[in-house]
Amino acid sequence: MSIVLDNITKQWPGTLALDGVSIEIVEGRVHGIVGENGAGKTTLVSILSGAVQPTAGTLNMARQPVAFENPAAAVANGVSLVSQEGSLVPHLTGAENICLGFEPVKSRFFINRREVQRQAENLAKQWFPETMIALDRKVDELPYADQKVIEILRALHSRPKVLILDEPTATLPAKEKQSLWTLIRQLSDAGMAVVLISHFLQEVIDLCDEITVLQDGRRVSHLSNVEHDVSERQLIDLMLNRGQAGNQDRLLDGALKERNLADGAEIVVDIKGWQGARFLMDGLEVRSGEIVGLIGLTGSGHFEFAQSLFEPSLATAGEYRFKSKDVGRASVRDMKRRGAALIPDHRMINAMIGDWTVRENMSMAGIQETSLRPFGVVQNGRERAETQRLIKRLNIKTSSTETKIVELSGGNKQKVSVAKWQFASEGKYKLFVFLEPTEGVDVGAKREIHDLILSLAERGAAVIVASSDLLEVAHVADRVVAFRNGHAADQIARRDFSEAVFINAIAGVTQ
Amino acid sequence: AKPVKIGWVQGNAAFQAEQRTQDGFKKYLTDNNIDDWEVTYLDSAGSAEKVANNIEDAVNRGVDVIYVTYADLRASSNALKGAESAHIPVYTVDSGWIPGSTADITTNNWQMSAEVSLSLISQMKGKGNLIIITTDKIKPVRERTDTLRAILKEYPDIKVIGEYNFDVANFYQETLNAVQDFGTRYGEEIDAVWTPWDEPAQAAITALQGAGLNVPVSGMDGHPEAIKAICEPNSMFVATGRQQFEEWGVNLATYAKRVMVDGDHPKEVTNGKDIVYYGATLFTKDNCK
Amino acid sequence: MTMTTTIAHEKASRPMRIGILVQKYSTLAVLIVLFLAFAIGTDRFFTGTNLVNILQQISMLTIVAVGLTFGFAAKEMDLSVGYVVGLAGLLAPLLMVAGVPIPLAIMGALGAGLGVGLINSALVVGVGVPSLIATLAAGSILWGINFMISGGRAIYGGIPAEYLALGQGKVAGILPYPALIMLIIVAGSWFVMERTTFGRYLYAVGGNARAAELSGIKVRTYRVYGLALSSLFAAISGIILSARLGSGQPNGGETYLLDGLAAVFIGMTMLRPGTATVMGTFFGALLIGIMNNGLNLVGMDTYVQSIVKGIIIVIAVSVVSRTTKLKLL
Amino acid sequence: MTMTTTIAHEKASRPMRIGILVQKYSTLAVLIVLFLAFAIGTDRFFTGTNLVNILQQISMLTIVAVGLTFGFAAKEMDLSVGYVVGLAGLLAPLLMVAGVPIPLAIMGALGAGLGVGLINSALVVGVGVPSLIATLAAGSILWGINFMISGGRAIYGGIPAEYLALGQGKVAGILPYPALIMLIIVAGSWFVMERTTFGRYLYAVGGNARAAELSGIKVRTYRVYGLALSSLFAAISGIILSARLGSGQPNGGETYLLDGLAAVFIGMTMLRPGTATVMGTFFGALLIGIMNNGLNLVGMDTYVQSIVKGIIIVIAVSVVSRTTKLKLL
Ligand SMILES: Nc1ncnc2c1ncn2[C@@H]1O[C@H](COP(=O)(O)OP(=O)(O)OP(=O)(O)O)[C@@H](O)[C@H]1O
Ligand SMILES: Nc1ncnc2c1ncn2[C@@H]1O[C@H](COP(=O)(O)OP(=O)(O)OP(=O)(O)O)[C@@H](O)[C@H]1O
Ligand SMILES: [Mg+2]
Ligand SMILES: [Mg+2]
Repeated sequence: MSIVLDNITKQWPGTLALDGVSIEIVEGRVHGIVGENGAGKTTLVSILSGAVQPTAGTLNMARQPVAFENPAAAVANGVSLVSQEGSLVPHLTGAENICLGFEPVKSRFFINRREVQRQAENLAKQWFPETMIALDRKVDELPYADQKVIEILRALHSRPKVLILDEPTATLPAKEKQSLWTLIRQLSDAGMAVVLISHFLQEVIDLCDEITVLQDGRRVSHLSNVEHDVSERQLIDLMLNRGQAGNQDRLLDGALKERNLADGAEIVVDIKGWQGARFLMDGLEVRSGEIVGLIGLTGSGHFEFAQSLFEPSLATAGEYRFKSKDVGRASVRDMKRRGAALIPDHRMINAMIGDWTVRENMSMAGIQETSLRPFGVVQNGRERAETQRLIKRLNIKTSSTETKIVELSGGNKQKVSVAKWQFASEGKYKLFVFLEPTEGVDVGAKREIHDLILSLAERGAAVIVASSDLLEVAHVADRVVAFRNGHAADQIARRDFSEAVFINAIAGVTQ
Repeated sequence: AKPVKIGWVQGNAAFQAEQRTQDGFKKYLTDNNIDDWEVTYLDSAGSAEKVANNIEDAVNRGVDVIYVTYADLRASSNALKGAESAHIPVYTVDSGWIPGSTADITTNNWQMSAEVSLSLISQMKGKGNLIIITTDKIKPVRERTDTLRAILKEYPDIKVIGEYNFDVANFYQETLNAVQDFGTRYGEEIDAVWTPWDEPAQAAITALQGAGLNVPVSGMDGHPEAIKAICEPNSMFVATGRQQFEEWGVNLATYAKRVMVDGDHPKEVTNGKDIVYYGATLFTKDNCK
Repeated sequence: MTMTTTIAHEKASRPMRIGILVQKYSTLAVLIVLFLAFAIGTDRFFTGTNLVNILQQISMLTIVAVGLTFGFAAKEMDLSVGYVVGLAGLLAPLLMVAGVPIPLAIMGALGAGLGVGLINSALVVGVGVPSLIATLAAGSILWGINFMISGGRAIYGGIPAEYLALGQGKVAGILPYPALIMLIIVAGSWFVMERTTFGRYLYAVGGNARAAELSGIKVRTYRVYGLALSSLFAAISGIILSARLGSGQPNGGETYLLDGLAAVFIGMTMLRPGTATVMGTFFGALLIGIMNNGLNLVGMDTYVQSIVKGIIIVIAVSVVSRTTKLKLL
Repeated sequence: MTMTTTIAHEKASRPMRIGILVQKYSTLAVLIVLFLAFAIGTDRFFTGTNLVNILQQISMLTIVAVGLTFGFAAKEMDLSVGYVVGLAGLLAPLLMVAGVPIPLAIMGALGAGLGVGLINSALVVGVGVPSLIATLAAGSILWGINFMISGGRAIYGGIPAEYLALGQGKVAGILPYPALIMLIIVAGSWFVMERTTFGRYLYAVGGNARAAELSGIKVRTYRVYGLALSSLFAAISGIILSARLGSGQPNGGETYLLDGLAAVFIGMTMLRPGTATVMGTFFGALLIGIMNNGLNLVGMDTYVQSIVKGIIIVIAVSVVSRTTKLKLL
């Protein structure tokens, strides 16, 4: 049995996420989908799994047109999705989540609890024999990786004919990742169709029988019989090849020039034995004007470390001197006052207030600067003018200062998140910590954000960039620290930057 | 004498009548040098169900006598069965007698309302426009209102131009607002306002004053504040009925003493009567000297 | 390094387990301490009659609160339950006084309750009005209806003895019917919520609506169930109330909303912190009932009782709150 | 691609803008329609005296509701306000009867209200008890205290005339003091919430506590402010209430909780859907006040009024709900 998505188009308010994409999912084969952030991968599989309805185009199953009005319909037709964001019911146990919607019952209504546990354990034993997960614990008490495994088991529980995995390995530790690779091979050997979305290109090449490359919502190429002769380089070329635009974003081995740092620049961040629940950094110095990239697999601690530079309470031991002064257990507020700024990841969760306007979000951290003391009366005119200035400075695309932030695209939201720290505070902040600075941001905006990061450094700030986008780190960073399993393992100088070096550094020796 | 244990179930502790009955009861104890009685007050906050629960708990607690004041006993018939089988006498005030309770002390509300209502009607000289403020939620108040309506049948020249039925929990504010709105609606056309007890009467007067009106208002209960208001020169408060709340408290105490200390039969202390009626005396400006 | 991570994890788990125990049972511990204190403090408390009495006294409240629990499980809050209690408690007596046979009168009252629940859910699930507003407005409407159909008066007389037995009779002379009905409802609801797919799906909808949807659960339907059951249970409670009081009271159920919410909230601090569970709610109602009864028996003044009750609730909930981040809505 | 985005955006924006207009003003439209209907339906409605009356009638409710708005802005719900109204409304008269000078008595009552707010916030922000539970328990405690300090009786007599003037006097013989105080409080609160950094930060804490924290805002402090102001405003309302009633009533404020919530909820459907704003709350209270007054003037029966009010609220909110996903808590 095969599923054909024919000429699928998806128009979101403001974004054309898919533009006439066709793909065919065939039983017994692993179908890889690759593309940059925002290329439309998730949207495509959301349509395939009934979670999103296409604007145009058809789905055919065994040559018959079908419509999946909701995920239930897709599941009933044998299509199961392991979604990118993760969706488990927090207060149910692992076993209960695995069987959710398909509980084994006694006399129709009554859940056979022993059977739930047994089925879940059997599935776990069958597909992840190496992994021990307490399936009788509530999932919100389990580590993130275990939760991901449970999600995969849940998708398998309904014995689907098509299994869709949207970036399943991003958050998996090595052992589970190995098991998942084995699993994918076994499933396709057993005749199941598997759709795999992943940013680990070598993994895609190794596992997939065919690969579809998406770019800006369009299918730009399709490799129908992937043998091992396809190289990562070729795949990257296919993903990034957009004619004129964007070429300079590519990672060119050996062609990187070191930027000159001013001699004797001030040491902004000075760290020794800095340790938290999930990271350990033996020592790091970051000078004014310098950009340090942090890379690692998800869960390897580089994000937590970066965050702890702004939120020192996340660390449990070690020494952190900021502009030569000991930080101790300073609060976020103190760090802000001393001149540190954070542009967090998941901006809608950590940085923005969804139903506020661009102006209100932009002035959130600096509004007191344009207000009348002592009562803090907001001067609307000054607030608006300053917002206007930053909109121009950062080239933010918004119809006005009064547009709601949710109506902006990801990239423009992200620019607001950066602009927030320049609101009437130009030059005040000496350290900028970026987490996933271009999460869900399109290519054009991505470049502008990169330029912004560079300009911050040029104007004398120390910058930390923690990102899972290796190309991005290569582009902006002066040097890179790679994290493995919580530990700052390697430092890589700019002249040694290459994707192979990066991947080796974050994955350790290939297992 | 052995100390008497009393469970006192209050219909709604916030009623002033409740307080005055307690005052009478306490005065009796002081006057008779009784200081070892153990009284537990259980408020039912206006809920018929809580009255039943409180009676049950009092029975379980093993009190000697139960008082129920200003509640509606008819929702507690089952709880009273418990008291009866535990041989605990239940004396009630203004709560309606039903089988299972020993005796109820109450004002004859029909008589009281008849006197007060007629007094107001005579102030109106038997004609004009009347506003009625009342509530359906309290039994004695319904009796008072029904009496008024019965009397009005004989006064075809009196027209009821407005009625407001308030929620007991918020009676003061609601009366104030309603009378204010009647003032807006009818202005000088209003000739008198009838209210079911003294505090709504005060509220009505405040609203009428605000609207610049001066019309007779009646209340009932005869609380000291009302008596004082009636006796103020030029006040709109013209009539109330004085009930003998303190006297009832004395009665409750006497009954308990006679039964528990003197060993009289519970029925004997009311001369075998189920309902002990007290008359209310009409109080108007004429009584002020 | 994988080692380190794992070890750190193992280490974390022991205090976590104790934490979980504290979470699950601190409110329960307060309940038990209270029970023992009363049993020791007053000899009338720990007697068969009194314990049965407590069960009877909490029965109506518990049934309403269990209904609210269904709503909470689906993340909907029903502020109209008190007035539904009143409606059903008036309708059944009114119908019987009008000559309708008992079973039909009961069906009528239950039907009215269910009807309210369905209208609420049409507004909430269909139109998208937040349940807090829809049920607040429904409460205002029902209050008016209750007083209109009763003329503000309690409905007395003409209620058949068989009906009254429902609220006043006892099984084998020991267990009052209201308590029996409550126990059956609690047990049944517990079973449905914990042991059937229905309950599992209701919890899933409240726990993570998107996950539920991806698992093929009809989210909207289950939100309707939550609100409908909440009203239906309030109607059951109203019927028992009118049988127990031997009369239909137009404002009979008004106190059940706040007390019912208190029971659910207290329950949400135990067993599965942050989740409304049937057993949690039952223990919450039991805590309220034991406080009311015990403090009455001790002979504590109503006003002091109210203060003491507030303090006990704060203490009970504080223990959990220090260890868990509770989100009630 | 940027082009496409922009164009698609422009396209989307027209129906969206209308949508926003509908969102912002549908409840307001209902208010205006109602106003016109009453003005045309009854000639006594649209007169200076009556409009002033309406302002006076809603003044205590509005002040409580504005207080609740501060709490809601910080995402905290205060269920104890009704009892704080009662507490302040008793304390001020009690103190004055005991011979304390008026300003000190007022300060005492305000201080007590603020104290309650601070205790609530110690429990909520310090210990982590959810505000719904902490303030529910606080309500129970305060109820007991109110009845204890008053002995259950209303405090009459011995209240100085100057104090009574606060509730019963008029400025220039036209505008009653309660209405004046309310207007000042509404204007002041509006200014603080919309035009100062304080308000901005409070909204930020309620809008997204994590984002606020990472922007250097003292989240915990602002949650304390929200709860403290909510109690303080309830105390102000209680003082005016006792001056207006000429007495301290132990259960004087109990109805303000539900009515206040209704005002806030209705307000949350306008201006900025999903956010409690001072102006929204004021319009919500005004809607309630106009309904009460207008229906009284039309001569509608109390019970029917309650039904009609519920229906009007549902209609007003339904319009917004169809276009916006409202989350109240
Ligand atoms: N619910 C939505 N509403 C509006 N736009 C959306 C929505 N979901 C996705 N988009 C937009 O559609 C485009 C495609 O997004 P999609 O999530 O499919 O990308 P992706 O290839 O999965 O990216 P990633 O690699 O980051 O997961 C993006 O521009 C995104 O911003
Ligand atoms: N409510 C909305 N109104 C108008 N446009 C919207 C709305 N929601 C999303 N969009 C459009 O959809 C696109 C992507 O939005 P989306 O929220 O998915 O961004 P994102 O890149 O995933 O960012 P984030 O990571 O912050 O969620 C944007 O171009 C935006 O203009
Ligand atoms: Mg994706
Ligand atoms: Mg996104």
